[in-house]
Amino acid sequence: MTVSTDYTAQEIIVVAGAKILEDNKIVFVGTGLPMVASLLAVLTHAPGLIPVFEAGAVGPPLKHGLPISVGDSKTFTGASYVKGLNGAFELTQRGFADFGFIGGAEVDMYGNLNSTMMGDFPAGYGKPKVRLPGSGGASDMAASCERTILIVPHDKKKFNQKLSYVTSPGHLDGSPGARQKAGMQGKGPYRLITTRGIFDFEEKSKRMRILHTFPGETVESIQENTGFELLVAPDVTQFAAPTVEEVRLIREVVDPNGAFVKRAAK
Amino acid sequence: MTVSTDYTAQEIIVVAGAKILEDNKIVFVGTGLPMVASLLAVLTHAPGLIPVFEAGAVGPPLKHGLPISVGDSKTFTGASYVKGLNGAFELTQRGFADFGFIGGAEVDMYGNLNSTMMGDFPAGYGKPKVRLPGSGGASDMAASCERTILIVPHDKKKFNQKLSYVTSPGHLDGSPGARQKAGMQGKGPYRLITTRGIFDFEEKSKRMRILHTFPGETVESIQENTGFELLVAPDVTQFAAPTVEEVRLIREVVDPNGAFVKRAAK
Amino acid sequence: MKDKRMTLKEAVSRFVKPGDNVGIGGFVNIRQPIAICHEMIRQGFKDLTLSFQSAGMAPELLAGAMMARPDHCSIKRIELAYWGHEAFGLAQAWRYLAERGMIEFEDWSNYNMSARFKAGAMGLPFIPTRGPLAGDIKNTSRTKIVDCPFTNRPIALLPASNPNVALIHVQAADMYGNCIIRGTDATCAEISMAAAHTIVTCEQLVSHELLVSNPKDIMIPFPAVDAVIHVPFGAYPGACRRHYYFNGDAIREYLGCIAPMVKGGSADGLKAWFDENIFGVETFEDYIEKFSTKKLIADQLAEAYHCERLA
Amino acid sequence: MKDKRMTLKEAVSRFVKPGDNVGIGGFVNIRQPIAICHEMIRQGFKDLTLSFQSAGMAPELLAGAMMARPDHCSIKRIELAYWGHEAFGLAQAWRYLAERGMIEFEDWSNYNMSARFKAGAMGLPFIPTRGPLAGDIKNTSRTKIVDCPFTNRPIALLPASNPNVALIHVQAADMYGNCIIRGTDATCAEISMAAAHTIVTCEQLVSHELLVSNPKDIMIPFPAVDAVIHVPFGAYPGACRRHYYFNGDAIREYLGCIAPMVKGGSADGLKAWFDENIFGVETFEDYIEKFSTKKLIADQLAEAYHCERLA
Repeated sequence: MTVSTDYTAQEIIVVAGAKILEDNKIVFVGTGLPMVASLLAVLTHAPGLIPVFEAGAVGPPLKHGLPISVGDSKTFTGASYVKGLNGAFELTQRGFADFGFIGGAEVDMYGNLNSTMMGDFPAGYGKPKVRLPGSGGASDMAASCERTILIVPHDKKKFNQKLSYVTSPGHLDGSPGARQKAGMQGKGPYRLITTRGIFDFEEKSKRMRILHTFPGETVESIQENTGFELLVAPDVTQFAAPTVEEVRLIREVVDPNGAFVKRAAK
Repeated sequence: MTVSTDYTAQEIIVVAGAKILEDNKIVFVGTGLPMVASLLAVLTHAPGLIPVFEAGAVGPPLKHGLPISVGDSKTFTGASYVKGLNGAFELTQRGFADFGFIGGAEVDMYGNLNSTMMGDFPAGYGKPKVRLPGSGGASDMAASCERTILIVPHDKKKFNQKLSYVTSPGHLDGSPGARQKAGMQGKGPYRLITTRGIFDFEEKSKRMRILHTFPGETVESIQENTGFELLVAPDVTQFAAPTVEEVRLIREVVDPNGAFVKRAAK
Repeated sequence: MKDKRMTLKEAVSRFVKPGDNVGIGGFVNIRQPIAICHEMIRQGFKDLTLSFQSAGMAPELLAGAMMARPDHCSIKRIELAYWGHEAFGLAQAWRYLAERGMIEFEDWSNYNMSARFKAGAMGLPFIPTRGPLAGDIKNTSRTKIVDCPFTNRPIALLPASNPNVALIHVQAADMYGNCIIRGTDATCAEISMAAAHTIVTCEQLVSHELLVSNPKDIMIPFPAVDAVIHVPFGAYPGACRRHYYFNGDAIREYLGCIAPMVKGGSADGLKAWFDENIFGVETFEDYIEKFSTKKLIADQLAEAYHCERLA
Repeated sequence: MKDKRMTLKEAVSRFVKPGDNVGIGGFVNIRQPIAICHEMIRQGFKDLTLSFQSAGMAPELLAGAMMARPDHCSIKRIELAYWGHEAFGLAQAWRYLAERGMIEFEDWSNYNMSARFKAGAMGLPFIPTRGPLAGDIKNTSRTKIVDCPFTNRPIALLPASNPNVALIHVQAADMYGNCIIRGTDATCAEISMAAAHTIVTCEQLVSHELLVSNPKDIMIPFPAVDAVIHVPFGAYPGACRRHYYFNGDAIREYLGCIAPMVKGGSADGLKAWFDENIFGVETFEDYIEKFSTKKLIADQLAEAYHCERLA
């Protein structure tokens, strides 16, 4: 279990994401790093993980490696159920997904995510400063999965008190029962993985809370790079750096072409 | 084209029903005599008829003969589309069915049908005098097909001013635009075939009107056996008795086992 | 995914409880859960609500059991579109129970019930349809007519149906509960996904790898299923695509045992039928054993002919 | 059923009109109607609304054409859930047009758009979903939040989407328009049934008898289809299950022609791409001819490997 010394920020996210996934659970997997983390989990401690992809595949064995799209043919071969988007989302709205695993570009202290636009809202909605791809299935997973796991690159400008746009609702304003009052189901954001650490949402206040710092980070350094006040768990620990074997798996087996895990420039 | 001399009341209904069906139209076919009439039409003047069965089959060639259920395996082989009930009815609600072809136990002058109960309504709904099978898909066809063709055995007690229960709405109270006001689609009842003749619904009043009398019947004899005043088309004609060939087809090819067309007692 | 195989006895005793709303799969006498109903009758049931679109023998057996042994079997309420047997005749038990006011019922249409199960399967509290906008179904059911907020035209809203337990017979399943359905899907996928629990019987119980060799054949996914039982002829004497066509004689014979009671006759014939065919045997396999091999083979061959399939 | 075969040129000129709402099939770069988009660009189009859940190259080509030749091609509005290319990068034309305020748009989610097409396909004016109950999608779209009349809990109502014309690529069709889809159905059936007209391109155009040999494979029934055109590689350089995997290089190369314009660069590269690949050729077949046979065969073999299928 030698510790890697040259892992990248994306690689530690992938390792952290994989470790949070529990074996035999149904995980609705968003595109990008969640796909990479899910495949790593299947190849390590969670061979019975049941991925759901929004284009329609439920429970594929992923024997042909990393899909580069959630509608990729690799997600269908050997799957237990294949309809289209309505099929996957109806099943999720019915409550069959234990986890939703999604990325975003901006997050607030209650785990609400933005993947729509950066700029002035609502005035600038029609002409945003930066136009992002849009919700995709993220807001549906956020509204209906039992719990969600979020991935957001950690940057002070992206960790804001107020989002430009709330694409995928988390704990909303953190008030008690806010999700249920709004008509949503599930417990909302469970974990957030960033480039600096792993966070949960404190049970009463629903506020973002540091659980684990990544190597090289401290509670203070993370707080400095966050645009709002973080809570700190009583027993914050350092998340172990990826092992050489984990990094090898990512680079050679899970994402050998660097489809989502970008290689560091040589 | 020798005329048959021993055809039964059900056989002339079947022949009349078949003749009303137009080639290449999409016909949502209810169980019983509508199935027999549709198969006869396919075997005679309407080889391109496209039957839809509520259990899910669209456009089967019916090469294996008469289905004895609208969910019969014979309706699926060679069909162009097979889902389940929601598939068939969604397609119909979308407006793809040119005709709905349905039976009923009781009818009023506006072509509203009852296949639910005989007795006192609403007081006796929970304990009816006679409990009938229920709507099945008839009320859905009535609400969404472009036009409907009805089959009802002609009996004074079954042709009533007021039905015990309106299962499948026709022209409602006959007032202008009544169907559209209620939110339904399609033009409603187009033809009614009984054991005594063929009827349409007069365009303005939407009231039942004699178009053709069956052999042995007159406008007067039909009126005598009807519990409300019938309109009479300006050019009422006698519907020709089935030919020997038509009767042979029904008895030997279409329904050789008498599944729906009962044999006269010898 | 976990192994959900168990005996029919175990499945019924674990998942069918007094007072349950029971969703019945199939369509009229196609792919009805006959074997499951036999086992329910053997074990007895109390105060059930039955929910289905169009059904034949499944409720006819459950209701016949209530008529023959009211101490052992009782139905409280039925939500339905059609109960009958098409070419094989009227539902005698339906007439008997309804005309005597012995059960509650709520009339819907085939699409209404199918859409209600679909709403339940989608996790929605209701679904809009056009079906019951006029006529009396809206007056005798929980339908709500509202003006569409987008078009201002009337539209009907139907409450979702979420049975406590779904009874489903399919052509093939794996041990995890993934199911393949041939011919009409009826509303089996919707009922299974809507229900809190689902019991599946299947003509063929096959390996997961074989079952998923064409994933698009799978109509019911494993998370919707709680029990999987291998029961060949599990929908007999109804029909099951690719396996057997109707045994109309057996259906008519059973209906003939109930018919006299509609007109006030005795329950003796019906009791004798249940004693011989259900209470007098241990399992559904013993009931199937009563049919002649010749007849079973003829029904299999008729179905193979309709399907244009070589074995 | 009637013969709906025609040329792509004829289909586009008959069924795509100025101001149309155009429903785009496929999912991101899977089974997108690329050949149809090429022909639309050659013929030119005006004031279109594009409706899709998640799309990649189809809108990227249509929007790129508007950026290269605004006199010839224009998009007025987009109703969407996601526009991007997943592993192949961001949608450059999306950034360009949105950040300059050059088009109207309405954000939804994948399930929102899929459900809106589904409502249209069902003949309903709206459909309830849970998706946009919180967050800003409900604030920037026509979503209506109401209290469910059965549960009194909030539920979102989404207006149906009924495009004027649907653009759909499938694996196989017959001349009547019955279509088989392999792998994800995406929302192609819903879009086709919702739309007033549907243009279908297919990898294989086969006899009706072969197409219906397993009727349950048919995902789009003939009444929903107006034009059927045989176009092998019709979704290329996107992927099409059982036929070919992504040509990521071609996707990235095209995106690379637009990217400089997002930062204010010139349209020259993009114009050159269109001149060479679309305006400079007569048909989509001529565009496919530009790829090396080696690369096309490699993409076919990669897909066969992922599908675990022998030819």
